[in-house]
Amino acid sequence: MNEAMALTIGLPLLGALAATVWPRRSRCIGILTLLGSGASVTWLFALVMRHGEAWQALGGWQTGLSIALHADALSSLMLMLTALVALAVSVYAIRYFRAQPDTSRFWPLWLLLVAALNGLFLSADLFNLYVTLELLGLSAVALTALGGKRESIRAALRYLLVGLLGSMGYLAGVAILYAAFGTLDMRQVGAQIGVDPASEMALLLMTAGLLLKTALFPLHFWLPAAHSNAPAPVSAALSALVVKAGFYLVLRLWSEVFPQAISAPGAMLIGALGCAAILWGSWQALQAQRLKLLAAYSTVAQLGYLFVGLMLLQLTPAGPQRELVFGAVILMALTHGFAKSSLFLAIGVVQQHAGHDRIAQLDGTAQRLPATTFAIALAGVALIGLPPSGAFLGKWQLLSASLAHGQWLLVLVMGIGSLLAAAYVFRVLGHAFGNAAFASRPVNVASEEWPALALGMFATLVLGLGSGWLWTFIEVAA
Amino acid sequence: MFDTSILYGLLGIVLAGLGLHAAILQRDVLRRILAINILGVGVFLVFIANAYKGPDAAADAVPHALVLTGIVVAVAATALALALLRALNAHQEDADRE
Amino acid sequence: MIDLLSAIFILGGLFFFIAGTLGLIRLPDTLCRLHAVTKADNLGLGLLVLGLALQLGDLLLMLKVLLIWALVLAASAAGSQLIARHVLDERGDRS
Amino acid sequence: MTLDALLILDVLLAALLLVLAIAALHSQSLRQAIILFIVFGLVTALVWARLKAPDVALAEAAIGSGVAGALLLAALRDRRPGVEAGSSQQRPAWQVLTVTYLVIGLTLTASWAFLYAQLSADAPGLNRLVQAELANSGVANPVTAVLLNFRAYDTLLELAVLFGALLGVLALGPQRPAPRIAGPVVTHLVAWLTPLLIVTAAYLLWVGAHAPGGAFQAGALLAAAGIIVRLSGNPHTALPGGIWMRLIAVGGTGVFLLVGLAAMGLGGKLLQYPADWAGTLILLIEVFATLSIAASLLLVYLGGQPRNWAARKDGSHV
Repeated sequence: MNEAMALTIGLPLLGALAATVWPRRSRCIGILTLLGSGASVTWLFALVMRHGEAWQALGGWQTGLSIALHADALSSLMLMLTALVALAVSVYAIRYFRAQPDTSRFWPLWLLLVAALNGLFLSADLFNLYVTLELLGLSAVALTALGGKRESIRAALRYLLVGLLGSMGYLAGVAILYAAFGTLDMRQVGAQIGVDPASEMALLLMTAGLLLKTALFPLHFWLPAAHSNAPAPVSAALSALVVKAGFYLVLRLWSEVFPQAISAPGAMLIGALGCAAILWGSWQALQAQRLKLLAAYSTVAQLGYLFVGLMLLQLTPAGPQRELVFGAVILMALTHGFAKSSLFLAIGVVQQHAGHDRIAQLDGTAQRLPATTFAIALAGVALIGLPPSGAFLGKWQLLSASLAHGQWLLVLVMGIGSLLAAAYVFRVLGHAFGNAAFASRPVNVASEEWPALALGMFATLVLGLGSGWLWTFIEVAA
Repeated sequence: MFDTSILYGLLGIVLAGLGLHAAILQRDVLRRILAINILGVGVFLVFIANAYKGPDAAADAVPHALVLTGIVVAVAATALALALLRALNAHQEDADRE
Repeated sequence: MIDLLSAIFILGGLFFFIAGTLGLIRLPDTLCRLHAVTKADNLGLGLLVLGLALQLGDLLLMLKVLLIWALVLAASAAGSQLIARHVLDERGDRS
Repeated sequence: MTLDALLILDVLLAALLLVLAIAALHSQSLRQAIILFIVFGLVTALVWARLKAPDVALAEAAIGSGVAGALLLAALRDRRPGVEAGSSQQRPAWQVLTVTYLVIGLTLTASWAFLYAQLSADAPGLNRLVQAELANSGVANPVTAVLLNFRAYDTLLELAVLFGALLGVLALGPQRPAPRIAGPVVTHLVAWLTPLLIVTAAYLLWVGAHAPGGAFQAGALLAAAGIIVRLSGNPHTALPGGIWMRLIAVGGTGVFLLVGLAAMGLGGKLLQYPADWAGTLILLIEVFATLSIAASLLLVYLGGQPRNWAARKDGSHV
């Protein structure tokens, strides 16, 4: 168990260093270390499945003095999502970043980003989480700027400043918690949290900081520019994984550290912001003229569902009902991770072949890039929440939980959100299947097209059909 | 009751507030970077003030180590921000020349 | 006796610092200000260091404190030379 | 010194820090703002010293005020003179008022929460544990023990953060041109200051095991030596080219991680040093960390990729 956790973080970090020292081997090093860390994630996953939650204090010192790592159902699922998306994105990136200065710049930063994500999902120490957040933030910013265009650098700079403000808010919360409770260990802090000024202020500061990083409406203002101006593989990772890391941390803190300190109005506020995000994000996606901007606004909307789920989770008392909602939130997060990375990679393929990503001028894409168009359709099914995607079951559970709480408004918002999502997805597909102005021969570059397709398949088929197993896993590992 | 920890802790919170205020309202990127750094010093001051246990007792070493880490992280982030700003200015100059 | 001596040195040092600060605020142009500030650095800090060194009672520590003085002296000399050169350059540009 | 005299010092320091922060944030000229920020950093270092945090004080003076100040001044020089983007535009009054009230409210509630934490909760902190295990940590300075043993994993990731920032800066383009050659006075000053800085850095690194100091302070001093050499107009920064430079840049994180993994391979947990070897291993890690930190800070100061960064062994470029 120790080894699996350590290798999950250590291998990509080691890979980042090696890829820096030997830039001409960076691609090879990158793929090998990601395969290695993927294998150790699988190992960890199997261990969690067999033995349940795992916990270890690093360095062999007692908990409190040293930093603890832990793995449970939530973190091992997020790790699995990261490993699979990272592999698919890497295969795509081999061709995308094939020119020389780009190759040796991309791989070390990309491996560092994966190491940061893995570290974040495994850490059980409040200050260590701050360091992983910063590692994640800085590598994400540097990757965003790799586009080199003025727009990507401007977006990266803004992303960096916003991210720094967010992590400072988080750190201020940690400072107050340490002053009040004298420890940084999640469990030890969680055991002492109560309804007192220090706990509530820390909750406020940490949540606000993380919401800024997770881009919950109205703190999403930086996201569309950053996600739509980054290089395609980076956009995929940002939308699928990096904002999810912020959400994961909010979910983790709310359900394990602060449950005593959260009041019902606080939870309602988060839910209301989630609703606003669904409506605003979907509407903006429908208005977008460029594919990448559409995908970025759709991320704003999809994050809204996750926070609505978080509210329902807070309102549901512990029991089997709560576990259903918990599973639904995770399922939504995973499905969106696969679907959105699939969508961004597919958009990248379209952009490279058409030379642009203006939606109105995409007629005939379906004839030239059939596999990629299919991937967009698969991702779209998951974003709308049609069966058999994972999002369908997730939304179903959230809807029934809303009904159980008598929250009719939520049902309405989710309904409108799904309709808007259907509208923007079909707008794209409508153009793609439109009559081509010129019909060139179909292009088939397997390593370019199959990553998007595989991720789309995962979102719609694997997660949809395998979701029953997901709930069992959560139950077993809890 | 009045003591040193409280004086400096409150000072840290006020500094953080000043930094936050300027980081939101300033328009110039370089000034925003300064503001975020001052916000950071404010947060560090809360840690170190809490670690101070009076003139005769040893101070708590853990927050000291945390703040050391924080200072290095802050300078790393500042360096990246300044490099991005430089790249942006270079693009701006190219655009102006055309 | 030693206490009295170091008190005199420290007060003297403080006097030069205050004079230097006043000069920095009141004097008309950069070169004059530079003059005032370097006086404060060299003499003020020198006296301060002397006064403090008498209190230390450890030869090694005294040497360390004196080394600080020497470093500040060198740095301020080089720094004010740079500032002065910058001022002269600017004047040259304008004329 | 009596308690009252200390109180006067405290109030003066606090007021000074507050005034400097406000002045740095709101001064008209950007140059003034940056210089005031550097002074703010130096006074902060005094506050750390006052609060019995000498390790932090050293790091603040060297990194938070020194290296960060050099970075900011270099950024200022990059700007075209006379252009202060955005400073002419004013935000609408309602925005300013809303943000001001929100921040004041947040500051007041945070103060209340801090007072509660300090007075009512009264947590003992982790120092008792640190002191109890200090003898087993391999070093005698508690801050070094926390940084390189008890919470070594934080420090490992912190080195990775610095490394990530370095990669980000290098990816943005070539380094700045060297400044023009400085006059003879500066050149001579640099010529005898540089060896002194290197000796001081080595001293800080060594002494970190039992007294204030350590890899970060030493690394910052070494970087400062490189920066002043560069500032004097010398195009060389004493960094080797090609793979050696890259090895130095990754060495700190790399050796740290390899030692941690090796410790695990010997049957312990990640970063669990064998008891007899702790002191030696910590020194080994610190030596490489110092070199990495110095190289990273210096490269970051240069503002981009040096020409010989990607050079191969035979000197050709990738």
